[in-house]
Amino acid sequence: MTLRQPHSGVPQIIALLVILAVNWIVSPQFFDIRLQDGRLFGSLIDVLNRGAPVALLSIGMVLVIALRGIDLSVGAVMAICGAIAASLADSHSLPVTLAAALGVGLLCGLWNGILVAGLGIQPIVATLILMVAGRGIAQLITEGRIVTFTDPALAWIGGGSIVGVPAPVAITAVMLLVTLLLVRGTALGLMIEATGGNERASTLAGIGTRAMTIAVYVWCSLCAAMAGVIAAADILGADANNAGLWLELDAILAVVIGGTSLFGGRFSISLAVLGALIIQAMNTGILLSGYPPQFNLVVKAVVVMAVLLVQSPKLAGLSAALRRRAR
Amino acid sequence: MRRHLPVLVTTAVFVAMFVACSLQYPNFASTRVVANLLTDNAFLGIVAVGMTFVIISGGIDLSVGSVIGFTTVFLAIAIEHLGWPPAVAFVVVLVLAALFGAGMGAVIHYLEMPPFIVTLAGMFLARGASFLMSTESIAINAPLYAEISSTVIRLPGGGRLTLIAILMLVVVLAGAVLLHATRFGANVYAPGGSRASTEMMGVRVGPATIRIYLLSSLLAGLSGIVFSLYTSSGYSLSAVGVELDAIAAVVIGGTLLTGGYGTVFGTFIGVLIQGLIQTYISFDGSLSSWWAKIATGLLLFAFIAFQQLSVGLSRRGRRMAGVTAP
Amino acid sequence: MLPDVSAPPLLEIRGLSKSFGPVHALEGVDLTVRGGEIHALLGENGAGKSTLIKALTGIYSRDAGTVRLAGEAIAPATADEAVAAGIATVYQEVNLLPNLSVAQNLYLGRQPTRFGLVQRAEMRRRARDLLAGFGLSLDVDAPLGEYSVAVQSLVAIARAVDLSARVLILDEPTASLDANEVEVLFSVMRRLAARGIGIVFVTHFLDQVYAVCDRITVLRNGRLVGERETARLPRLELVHMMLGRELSEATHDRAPVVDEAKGPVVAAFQGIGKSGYLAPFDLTLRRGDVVGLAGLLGSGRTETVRLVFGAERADCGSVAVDGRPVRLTNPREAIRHGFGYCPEERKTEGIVAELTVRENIVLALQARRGILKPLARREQDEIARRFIRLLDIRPADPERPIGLLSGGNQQKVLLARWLATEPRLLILDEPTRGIDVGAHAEIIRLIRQLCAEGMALLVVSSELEEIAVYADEVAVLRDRAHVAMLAGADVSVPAILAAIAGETLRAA
Amino acid sequence: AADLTVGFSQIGSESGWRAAETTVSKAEAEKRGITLKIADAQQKQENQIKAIRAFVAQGVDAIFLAPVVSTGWETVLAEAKEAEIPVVLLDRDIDPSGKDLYLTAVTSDSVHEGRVAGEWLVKTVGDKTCNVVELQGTVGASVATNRKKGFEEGIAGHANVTIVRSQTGEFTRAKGKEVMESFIKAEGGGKSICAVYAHNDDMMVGAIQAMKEAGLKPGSEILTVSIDAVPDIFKAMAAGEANATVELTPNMAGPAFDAVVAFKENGTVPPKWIQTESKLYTSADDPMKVYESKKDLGY
Ligand SMILES: Nc1ncnc2c1ncn2[C@@H]1O[C@H](COP(=O)(O)OP(=O)(O)OP(=O)(O)O)[C@@H](O)[C@H]1O
Ligand SMILES: Nc1ncnc2c1ncn2[C@@H]1O[C@H](COP(=O)(O)OP(=O)(O)OP(=O)(O)O)[C@@H](O)[C@H]1O
Ligand SMILES: [Mg+2]
Ligand SMILES: [Mg+2]
Repeated sequence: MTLRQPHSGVPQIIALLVILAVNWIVSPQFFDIRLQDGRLFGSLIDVLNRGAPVALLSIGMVLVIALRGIDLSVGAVMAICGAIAASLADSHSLPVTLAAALGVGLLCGLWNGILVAGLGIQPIVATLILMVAGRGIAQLITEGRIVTFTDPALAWIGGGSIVGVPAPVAITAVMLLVTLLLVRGTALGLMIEATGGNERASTLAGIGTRAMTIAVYVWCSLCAAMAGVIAAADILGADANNAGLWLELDAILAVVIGGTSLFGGRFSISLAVLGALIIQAMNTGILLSGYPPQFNLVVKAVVVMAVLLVQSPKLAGLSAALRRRAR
Repeated sequence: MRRHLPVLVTTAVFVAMFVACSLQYPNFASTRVVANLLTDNAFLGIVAVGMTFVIISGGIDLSVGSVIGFTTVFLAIAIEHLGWPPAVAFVVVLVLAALFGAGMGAVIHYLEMPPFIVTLAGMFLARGASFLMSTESIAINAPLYAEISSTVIRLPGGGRLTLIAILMLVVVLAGAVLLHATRFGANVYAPGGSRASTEMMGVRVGPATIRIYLLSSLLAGLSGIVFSLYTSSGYSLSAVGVELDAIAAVVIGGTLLTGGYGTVFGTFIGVLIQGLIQTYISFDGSLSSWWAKIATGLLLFAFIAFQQLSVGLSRRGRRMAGVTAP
Repeated sequence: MLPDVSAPPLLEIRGLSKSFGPVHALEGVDLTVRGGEIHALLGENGAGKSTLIKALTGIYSRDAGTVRLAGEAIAPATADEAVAAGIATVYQEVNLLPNLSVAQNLYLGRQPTRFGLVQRAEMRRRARDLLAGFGLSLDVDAPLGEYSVAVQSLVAIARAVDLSARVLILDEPTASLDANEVEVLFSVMRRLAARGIGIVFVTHFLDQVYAVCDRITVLRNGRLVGERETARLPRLELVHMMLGRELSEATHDRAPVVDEAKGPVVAAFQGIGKSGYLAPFDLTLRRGDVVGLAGLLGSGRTETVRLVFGAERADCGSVAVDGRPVRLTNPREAIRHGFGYCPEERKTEGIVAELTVRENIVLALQARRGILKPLARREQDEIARRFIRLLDIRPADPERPIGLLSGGNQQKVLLARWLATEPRLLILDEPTRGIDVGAHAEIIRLIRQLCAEGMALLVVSSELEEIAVYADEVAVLRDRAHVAMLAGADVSVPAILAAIAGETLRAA
Repeated sequence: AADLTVGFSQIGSESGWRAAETTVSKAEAEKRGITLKIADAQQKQENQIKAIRAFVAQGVDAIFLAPVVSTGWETVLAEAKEAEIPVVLLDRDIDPSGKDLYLTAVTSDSVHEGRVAGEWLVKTVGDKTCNVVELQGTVGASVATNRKKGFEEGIAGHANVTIVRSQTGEFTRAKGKEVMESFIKAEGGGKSICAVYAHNDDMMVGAIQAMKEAGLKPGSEILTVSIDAVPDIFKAMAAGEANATVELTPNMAGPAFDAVVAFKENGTVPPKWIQTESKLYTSADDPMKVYESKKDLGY
């Protein structure tokens, strides 16, 4: 039996550094950063900025996965909330717009949570329902078109900056801190890990596993809602058809690259975010490389396997054994 | 009997839904619709059988859709551009698919990597490989293809039972026998219960895992052949997202995603239910694209909630019965 | 019936070592088993018994040492190679598959087949015959998980026995069995031994050792202490070998019944029951009192405590805590009223394998304090250290994942989890299961001490001697109903037995 | 034309243009009193085949098909033919082997669209050297392949115009923006880019944003040309941030309905190909007016 130990994060950091180094090789200006209209500008900033939505998703997703669940609906929730934000932005003030978008996100999470914790439906199926229907709801809101807006306040969320840091990056960082505080600053983290590790035992130990599960799904949807608002603000419009499409897979991938097992239990939020950055660094690298796009997926497959292989404890064990034998 | 309850409930729901549709649309209750259901979902039925094995063993295979896509492109290039006889191309592509699956199984077992991720990488890889072969759709004009697609058993009432539909039924049957009546089948259920226990009981999980993913990829390859017959072409973007359809079919069919429980027959019904929902929406035709999606989601929900409810109710009944029994 | 000593040993382990990182679980251990003997493998919790077995059967790779089976060196790398070599094993935690049917569990990997197809009827018939030999008549098509742990372990034993191996290893098979089942098991073991099979038997019940074993090997802290013939090893010396010190043998006599006034009632249950689960019963729990629950396997003891703890929702009856009526619909509420519950199924309902010993200990306390009042790390460390010392949990490392601890030590951690909440009513379901003699004595002492400090206790145990020692009252169950209540001087092994047997005898 | 029921197997709702096509089709059907049944295939050929089969089973009077790929329709169209239901292709053509299986095709020529875009660029830059970056559509989509091919044909023979970078923006704004951002960085801050060619307007709108955020001036410093002519690109044009777009009309169904009605009523067999115009719009075409005329078409 190999029981997983708390995460060190070393393999993830190495993976990120290696990918950044490769990016630097394919594109020598990769690390150049300058100030453009009061906003930091450069490929490295792109990695952070473009990685922000998936990073946000992974913050929520890691908690769901720690509870042995999964949330396939985050992409659809992004689309719904982006659509709401874009349709309200020009007629309402920013707080109202945001409250509406996030409020709907909360409802989506409540729905998922109740299906999972209340009705006992398997998470993947429960969230599949919203994944399918949710995109329809988003399209219903936009009637299939790209709803554009001009409200500068909402636009700031996508394109603005705070002391040079792009707003999406800042929002993600704040969200990461808040979540860390909520989870690690309280006993919630322990309880999530216990429940993910053994739900029956945790219930018998007096943990309110049901309420906690619902809350976690709500949080996950809130993160998705925020990501959806950012995605809409970024292109000054809501593209219900494509916003967040397949991002659930990227988010799950980020969580797994961050070392959290899909079988629940021990988790690390920061490493999940790091995982999201690893994925985005790879994507940006592919774009900078100038290879024809037919190669994108193959490169992605190889990099993902490589990153995970580096982490595999089994491989470490095997190579150690080989080294011992060689000696 | 009570162990088959989820499947029975699922079947009953399917029948009830079919009857409801027929009441609404007079042309619905025809051999044509039934035969279409089988033909149109033949490729899905075949991959879903493989997916059933994978999920029961506690794994998941996200690569199947891409393997189907890869297969169709490979066949198109082999037959059209290289001039291979279709039969040879079939065998070669099935061998390739099997090797691919075995490879994923080996990585999953020996490197102890999560199936979700390994097969996700497999999904990227297979799709990427088909892009590299050709990004254009290629028509397959081999006579065999025309022959196979024109060979149909005409049913009274306009139904056309195609060869691929029959092939799907055969695969479902064979899959059921393999899963439920062989040692290999039991070895599929075992790791779904507990991998460590299975190993301690002296069953080697490694070879079983490799075979399970091999089977899944092999069936995905077969499904790819069916898909290429179905569309007489090869296209790198074909069958995108089929893995999710297959997973949904398996789960609707009463298989637990955590592994250890499930049946092939249930999966078959799951496939038909999905087909039925789509047919219904086409028959209706008034739903705009978004309402169609919402309706699909709601039907899925209604269905699963109903299934959950009836299984839950009957469970309660069972526990009571258990006391009087010795 | 002593085996032929001159014959070459059947199984010969020499110099076996195994370490997990810094922990030396085994260091140069020898074990010799002759054909036709029953060989006890004894030692404290964490002595390395289970590790020895797993290193032998290939679950763990060994660091050093040789194994010979009938003179031939073997080195199984997986469990199936061990089986193929002729070693059948029942591991400590019931390691069968709850999702498969009983019959599939018995014949997994060796189902009778014809033309590649499993012959279900044949398999079912064989399964029924095999289980009949253990006095079990089960629905062999039902998933194994629907049966209790005891039944599961009997099935596991039946499977191992049926492998017709040359060596049979049983790691604490009797922990969850009652006296009847144990007798059946022993007769099976004797029969197998008579056929020349060598049996390795791990247990913490010394009576059982003296009842069936021919020879004894004792381990302590991963090292071999010695190998003796049972007949020539007095009990006290055996205990000394195991513990490395004397055991204060004060555990087996009943504390004098002091006729003091009964303590105040902590919780009173009236007519609590659930249809199809357990017939309604009354139960009164007082400060400083121990109520024992006795009965045969499946008589409804676990059901009783689950209802009391709110883990199962009662559909009739009333509950009063401190005289005030309350509703117990889930464990959280029970815990709020100061209840604690150590479940019987350690692996599935007790431990969170991945979490550390410290985290497992503080879990219930933290849940009771609520999410917003996290225990500071310092407090957690302090609590963990205190209980590790108090219960002598080994290794004494609070940061070890509990899944890596030996079974008995896991049990102690669970006890610590509840003691840390300072409950007013503690419910213990089989608290001494898998616990070594030394710790056993400790736990019984602890139970007494807790009572003296004013805690109310509700204890389920299959060991009647044990119950008779500490219980003030004993509720006897049969067929999922409470049938008798013994109190005061009536609490004795013969009285409990009589109460359990009463109806059974008439029915038979 | 009363009592006609037409089944329309639509590709999906992946873009604003597609939504407009659906809206316009509905409006055109209503105008003629035709019952239109639409099945959304979510970009999947198998779903389209299923839908066509369902339409046949249902016994509709005609089937419209906007094929997601060009190949693989023989079998199912043969079934429709056998059931004597005429099929009209919308928006895209299918492989020649299926020629006799459909009544007519109302399509634009996507290679031609690309060529128009390329020719405009060549004409506009004249003899100057011009480094073009290309935002491709979804890898494998036939429209993307054709628009790439057509553009390359359009600039062929003009060595001064070269495509220096080409990546997929998957037909979406967000991806168009992201890819353009990295193009800008890879091309030394965008200074060496002379023109952007995007396979659709949505990607171009995203790309324009990326250029503006990088401090570049699309429309003047960097030329833009894209395809589809959705309303938003005219807004950009009016603001001087975009230069040209090639129209793909969303009204494919109108001519198709006319052909079907004529065929049903008088047996008039329409020509095999009804080609829609690929009109080039530039900032000279009063973009605001075009915008106004298009903004309510459901884009
Ligand atoms: N997989 C493992 N990784 C690390 N340490 C382990 C592992 N398995 C066992 N140990 C350690 O090895 C020692 C011996 O454990 P083992 O399970 O063999 O004890 P045991 O004699 O069977 O005890 P018990 O009577 O409680 O079952 C213990 O200290 C335990 O913590
Ligand atoms: N010998 C047996 N044969 C068949 N079924 C049994 C046998 N013993 C127990 N069972 C079944 O196992 C199930 C669980 O019993 P349970 O564990 O609840 O009883 P218990 O009184 O707590 O006994 P214990 O705690 O000693 O296992 C019951 O449904 C019972 O019918
Ligand atoms: Mg042990
Ligand atoms: Mg019990």
